[in-house]
Amino acid sequence: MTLLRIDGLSLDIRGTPILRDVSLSVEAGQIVGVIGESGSGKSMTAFSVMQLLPEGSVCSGRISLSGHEMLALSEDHLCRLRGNDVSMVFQEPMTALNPLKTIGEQVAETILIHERTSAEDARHRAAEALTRAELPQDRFPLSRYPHELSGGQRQRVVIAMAIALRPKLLIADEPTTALDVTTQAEILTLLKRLVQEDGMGLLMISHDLAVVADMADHIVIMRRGEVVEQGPAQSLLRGMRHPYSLALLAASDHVPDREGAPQDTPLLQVRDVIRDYPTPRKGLWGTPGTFRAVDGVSFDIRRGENLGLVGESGCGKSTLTRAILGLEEVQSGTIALDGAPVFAGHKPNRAVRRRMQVVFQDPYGSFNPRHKVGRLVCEPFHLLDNPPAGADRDRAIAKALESVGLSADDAGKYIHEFSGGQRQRIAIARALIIKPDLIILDEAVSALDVSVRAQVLDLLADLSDRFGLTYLFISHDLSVVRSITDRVLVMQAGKIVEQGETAQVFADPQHPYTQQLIAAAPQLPQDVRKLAHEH
Amino acid sequence: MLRFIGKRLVSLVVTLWVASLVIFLSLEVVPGDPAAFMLGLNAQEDTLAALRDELGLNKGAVERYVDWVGGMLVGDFGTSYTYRTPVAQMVLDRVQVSLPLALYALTLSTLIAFPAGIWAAARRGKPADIAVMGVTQLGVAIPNFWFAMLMVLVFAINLRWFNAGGFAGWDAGFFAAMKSLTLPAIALALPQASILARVMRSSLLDTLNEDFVRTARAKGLTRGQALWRHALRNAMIPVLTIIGLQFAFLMAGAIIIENVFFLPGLGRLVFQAISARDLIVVESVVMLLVFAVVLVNFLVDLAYAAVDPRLRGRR
Amino acid sequence: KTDIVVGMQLEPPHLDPTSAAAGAIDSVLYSNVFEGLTRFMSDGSVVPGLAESWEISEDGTVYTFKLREGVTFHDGTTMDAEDVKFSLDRARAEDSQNAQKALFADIDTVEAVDPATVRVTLKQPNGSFLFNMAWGDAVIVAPESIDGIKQQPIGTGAFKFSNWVQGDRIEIVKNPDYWGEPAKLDKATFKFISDPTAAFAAVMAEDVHAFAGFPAPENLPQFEADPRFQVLVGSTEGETILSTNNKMPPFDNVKVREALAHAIDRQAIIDGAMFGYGTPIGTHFAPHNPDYVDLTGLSAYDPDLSKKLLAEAGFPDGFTTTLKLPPPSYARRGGEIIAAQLRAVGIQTEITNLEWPQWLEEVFRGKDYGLTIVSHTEPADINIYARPDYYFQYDNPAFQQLMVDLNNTTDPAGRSAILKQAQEMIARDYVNGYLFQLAALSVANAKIKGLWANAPTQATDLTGVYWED
Amino acid sequence: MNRNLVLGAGLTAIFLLAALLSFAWVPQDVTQMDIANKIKPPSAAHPLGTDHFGRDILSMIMVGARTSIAVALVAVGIGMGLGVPLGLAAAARRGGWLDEVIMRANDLVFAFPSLLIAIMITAVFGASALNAIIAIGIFNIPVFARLTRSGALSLWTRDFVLAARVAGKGAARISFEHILPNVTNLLIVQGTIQFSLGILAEAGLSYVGLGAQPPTPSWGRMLADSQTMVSFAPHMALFPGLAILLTVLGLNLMGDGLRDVLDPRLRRDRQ
Ligand SMILES: Nc1ncnc2c1ncn2[C@@H]1O[C@H](COP(=O)(O)OP(=O)(O)OP(=O)(O)O)[C@@H](O)[C@H]1O
Ligand SMILES: Nc1ncnc2c1ncn2[C@@H]1O[C@H](COP(=O)(O)OP(=O)(O)OP(=O)(O)O)[C@@H](O)[C@H]1O
Ligand SMILES: [Mg+2]
Ligand SMILES: [Mg+2]
Ligand code: NI
Repeated sequence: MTLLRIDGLSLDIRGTPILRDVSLSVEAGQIVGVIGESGSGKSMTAFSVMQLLPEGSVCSGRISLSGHEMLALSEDHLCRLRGNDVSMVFQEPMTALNPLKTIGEQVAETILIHERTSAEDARHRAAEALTRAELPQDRFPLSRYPHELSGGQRQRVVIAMAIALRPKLLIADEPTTALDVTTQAEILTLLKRLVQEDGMGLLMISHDLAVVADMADHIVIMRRGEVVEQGPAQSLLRGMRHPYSLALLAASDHVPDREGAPQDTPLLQVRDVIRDYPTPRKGLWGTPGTFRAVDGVSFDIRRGENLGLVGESGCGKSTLTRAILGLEEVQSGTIALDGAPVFAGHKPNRAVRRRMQVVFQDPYGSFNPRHKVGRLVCEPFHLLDNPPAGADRDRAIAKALESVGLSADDAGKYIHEFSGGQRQRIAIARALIIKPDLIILDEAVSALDVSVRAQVLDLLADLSDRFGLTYLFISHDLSVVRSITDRVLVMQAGKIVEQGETAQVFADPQHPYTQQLIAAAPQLPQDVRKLAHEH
Repeated sequence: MLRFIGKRLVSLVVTLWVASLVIFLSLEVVPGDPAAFMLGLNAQEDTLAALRDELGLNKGAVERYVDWVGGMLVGDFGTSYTYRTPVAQMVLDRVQVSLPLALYALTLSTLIAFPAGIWAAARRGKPADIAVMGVTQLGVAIPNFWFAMLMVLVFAINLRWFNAGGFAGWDAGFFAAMKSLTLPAIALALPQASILARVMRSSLLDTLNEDFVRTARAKGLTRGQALWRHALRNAMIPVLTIIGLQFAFLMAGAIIIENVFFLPGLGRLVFQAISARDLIVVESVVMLLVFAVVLVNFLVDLAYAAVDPRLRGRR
Repeated sequence: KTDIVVGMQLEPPHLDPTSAAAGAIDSVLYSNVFEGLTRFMSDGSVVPGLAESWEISEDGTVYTFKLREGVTFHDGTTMDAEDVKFSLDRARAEDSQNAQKALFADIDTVEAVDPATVRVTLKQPNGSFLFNMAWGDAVIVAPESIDGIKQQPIGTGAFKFSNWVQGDRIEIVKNPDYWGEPAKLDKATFKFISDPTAAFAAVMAEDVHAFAGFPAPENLPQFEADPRFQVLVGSTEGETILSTNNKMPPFDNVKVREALAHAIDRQAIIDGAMFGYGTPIGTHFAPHNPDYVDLTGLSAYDPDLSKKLLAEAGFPDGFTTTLKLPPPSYARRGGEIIAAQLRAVGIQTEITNLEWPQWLEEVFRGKDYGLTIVSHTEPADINIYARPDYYFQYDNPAFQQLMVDLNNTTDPAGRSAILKQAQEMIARDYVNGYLFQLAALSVANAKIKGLWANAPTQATDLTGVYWED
Repeated sequence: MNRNLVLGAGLTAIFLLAALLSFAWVPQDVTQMDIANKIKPPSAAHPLGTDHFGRDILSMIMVGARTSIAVALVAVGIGMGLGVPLGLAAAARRGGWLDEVIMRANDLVFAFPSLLIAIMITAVFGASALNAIIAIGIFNIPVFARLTRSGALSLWTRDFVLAARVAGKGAARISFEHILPNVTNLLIVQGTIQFSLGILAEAGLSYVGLGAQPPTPSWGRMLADSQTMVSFAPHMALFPGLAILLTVLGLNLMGDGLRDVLDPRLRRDRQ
């Protein structure tokens, strides 16, 4: 019998159609991957199965879960199924747990809700579930609170909660998106193992084709609330027909064309940089300690070079960026652009600063929503001694916007009138407007959907060729770094552990950490990648 | 945890010290001579001088400040200029009215606000919610002295269920005393309950939107279970803050209500003392109230720590 | 029923009538707990108190008091001549804190001739000495009780002090060993309710059985209409006047003061501020006093005349002055009405509401005011006009001489003539705006008898009060 | 359109217009007394009756609205004028000594019982509308300072602020160019709430005789004056009480409505 069968599911939320005619099924022991870009309705499909939809939702069609018609069941009955027959793991591990309860309580709750059993027994079984989720009791006792765990560990608690009663179906909604590659790999392996052990069905939602390709037996591709294509993983990946699927495939392994080679003259020289953050004092009158976020980092960027910087979350990438930009003073070491220090006499050096710009990760947060695009784009003019005014200024804005593929008219609009990709273009326009020598891209494409990401990467490559720009490209996403950089630095806990030509490093990583990173990064199978490049 | 408490304690002491300076300095500039007030229209200059001498009003400001603070540290609040009794004794008498009144009002306010706020949040957008929101809107907007006036008119003068005011005293028995505090407590509690219910509701709605509530629902908890077991405790933090503020307000802010119901409470004591330029009483009571507020805030902070393990720090 | 709860607006700050001005002390203790050599009766007359009788020497300077026998203080000690000497000496001592020290100013010596006889020698004759001795500030206290007197008053009266819950009430109980006619009540409680609304509510709800000095005249008709209650309207010694700063221009000009007098409509003030309770006065003298002269005609309401006088005085467009008002409602309400009336003749007033201490500081002692309203409740106080440094700063040697003559005169007819002359003099000088005599307003349960209607001094004499069955 | 906003703005507008109208016209001059006609119930000549001095209550309420609104508005102005810059400064120097000093000072003000201090201030400096404003205004400062600081703190972590810093802008400039415009929503909402609290506070102070002084009419004093007469002239207490209630209600509803309309979270959902 089919474990989960969704038939002709349509969903409206307060009159807005969200899902149309979605059909898919999951068998016991099977992993079904759902991919699609942001807003395509992946999460809503999952919530429909759980019947945990937002207020004002109207479902039609059929969802049957091991014989239960979910759409026809009473709320009471649904509650009995949730957690027992079907469980769910969410994207954001940091907020998915109640901060005020111990992890033991929270896992045991799943059991106590569904079974009449003693608290003692529930605790015992909770410990067991946690152990199965690779949180052994000796290191992670039940009495821990969520804030005492890392993101990956929290996600394991959520998984333990979900599998405590060995449900028939587990729905995982982007369970690893917020995690580091290495952690992601561990969690994915855990999920796979649990599916095998318990024979449960797994509906795995992701926006990353590579993740799904690696895990799923069956793949469903969604777009704007519809299923555009689905089939067994192996054959689907190699025999995609729908243009959207093909585009998705192509974009997920995109390598922008670049020409022009870096010169030999170093543009930026970073020497033995150390950046300490004070930590709260210990005890009432104790001395404040320090936390070393950047620990003796040295490297050069040559003019016209694309340098990549990879490393896991918290390893100090952004801290280093801020130091290079002269936003914070470093404790020791020097940073110089063309020989001129960015920080002189405890004050940022304006002359150097105006030659560097930055593009941030979050296309939504990096603009003041109250200003018009024109004003936003020309903000770096503040760095100039004689900024252009009036018509000159308008011309400069128009030119910057046009160079990133937008129109001059867009200057009069507000930022909320643009999509994420367009916003990132505006961010690049802002960086370009004072014609800097060096642009630092801090996770500049991480928040974008694959197809949009491909466009932005192309744009960056194109601009670098046209204006002879130098990039410092920071990312935790190895595939991106690999596709666009000439040289790469690998950072771990504030230190550069390896650096070299990108191709060289990826082909033959020397440092164990680099090896681990590369091994953990999900990749499309070689033949599929080749296929992607043909389209 | 200890560090947390220690830090709060230090800031508590500093706040109190600065407060004592502010109070003393601001009352130094008060015009009006307590001696003149006490002796009235026909007093003679030498009589006034004699009295001023006895009251210690001729000493220098620094000396008086040191005397005052030093005295307070050992529980000696000085002697009232007009009443000629130890301030500590007067305050103790008044606290027997003000504290129970504040607690009574706070209890009422919580007893009304919690169910109302939770009910409204659970039925968001439904008639129940709209009704609670409407009533609390009115409750916030009604001047409480006006409401008190109307209550006296209805319940004391017309229906004669309650006394129009006055405090029966604890000697008269617990119920008699509580009865005489009932109308004032209701008048005080109404706006507080309205505010609290609104805070409760909005805080609960916020937490109901949190991811972990969704997680709980996915475990199979019903809407109600998720609310009680997961949302409520998380929603308590802003509610605790408000309760702390309200307690402080009720201790001192009941002046007008104490007047309407002629209760011998702290507020009225200060009010009278201000009128009589009995500065030592004003200083001491205001200082005491500041102390109460700071202490309550400190306790609220401790309560946060009790509710929220993140504040307890690592073990 | 032998107990009573009496409502009262102001609470005494402490319980020593001989070292504070607060009328509230007398309101609770006068005649109930403390007695003097002489005492006031409800009609204002002065009768023997602890002194059974007295003899006055020919020249009016030696008073020999014969004390009552068998009088004991509440602590059981006997009251004798030594106690009297102590009390009077204490009141007039160098470091005395007596608020009415002037009452004793003329005393030269006090001697205890024998336990039942006291001889007081004056420096000069004083026609009002017996009257002075009736004041609450002149009561006889026991020397050994002085230390605790502010909390634990010990007197000779028909009631003993029993308990004080500060901010709320004072209780007194019957004194079984009283020398005179014993009190009919066993217990009396004075309850302090400052808020007029609360006072109304308390009486209506019968929380208090009587309210002496009821603060809201507007509520009296309701009590009158209710058979449960009786309303007692009597007179007080309170001349309510629009005090004028006679030294401050333009009030130094008698024409301006006259204009002021004619601008005021007394009846409107009595109706508006006191809801009809109060007797119009035209000078600083109580209308119930036999020596009173009705001079209201001198300052009849005539705004046109007022404007004319202002123009003559050089203020055709009026002027602006200050009107500083102490807390009682006669002042606050009356002030608003007077401000409106003065505005009608062109005088603008800036109203400032003051608490008593500020009023004393700014107005009474600082003399920093143009106009103010206050009720002078001290009995027979026309002599204040002889004090040029008094806050209305009236400096008239003729009047001062008149007061000297008054003190030197003991024969009643002569005194009466001088008093009449004095009344007329200040009325014609328009020293102040004379508004009305404050009424004594009390509400009580209809079954209570024996309450004072009048208030010749601030007292709530309960010695004759009883419940009628 | 938001129901609360419309209802609240409507109510507020009525009283605002009444206050404005009173400058040009009132049914009867409120400085004129007519003792003969005192305490008359509502009639054609006096739609809301007359008070104990025979003044027209409708006129008194109209002119009184001026006082209430002016006092509350200026008090909020003081609170915002001082509180917002302090909050911005504290956020700009977050963690520094300036932040610490400002926040501790805020806590200190919060620790004082507000009504008592207001009474003290008016008792010390004399009762007047101006002193009432100052007394109410002082307690508005920490409210706005805290609100601004907490709003600003979350903004300081946003990338657009970092972008401005990359563009070489200083803390002061960023505070005014980027932070302030983004906290205005919060400030507007809090402003309406403080405004309504200000009206209640003014009423309370006037009720104990410490607000605006006669002959300036004020709602709180009208209530105080009518207090003893409630039992036989309820109209005297009813109408000023309703005026306070409705204005405060209107402002609160408006605050709620504005919050719904301006809340960035809700707005983002709508896009
Ligand atoms: N609470 C809600 N009310 C109304 N519409 C919603 C709600 N939540 C999501 N939507 C809409 O439903 C559509 C599908 O959203 P859904 O969350 O399923 O997308 P998704 O594929 O999971 O995207 P992502 O990869 O960003 O998580 C979107 O257009 C979204 O705007
Ligand atoms: N202002 C600060 N005060 C104290 N510690 C800080 C501060 N900013 C960052 N850190 C710490 O410094 C370390 C490096 O932070 P940084 O933001 O540079 O990491 P990152 O590599 O950019 O991570 P991510 O990929 O998550 O952006 C982290 O451990 C972080 O907790
Ligand atoms: Mg999703
Ligand atoms: Mg970073
Ligand atoms: Ni409040």
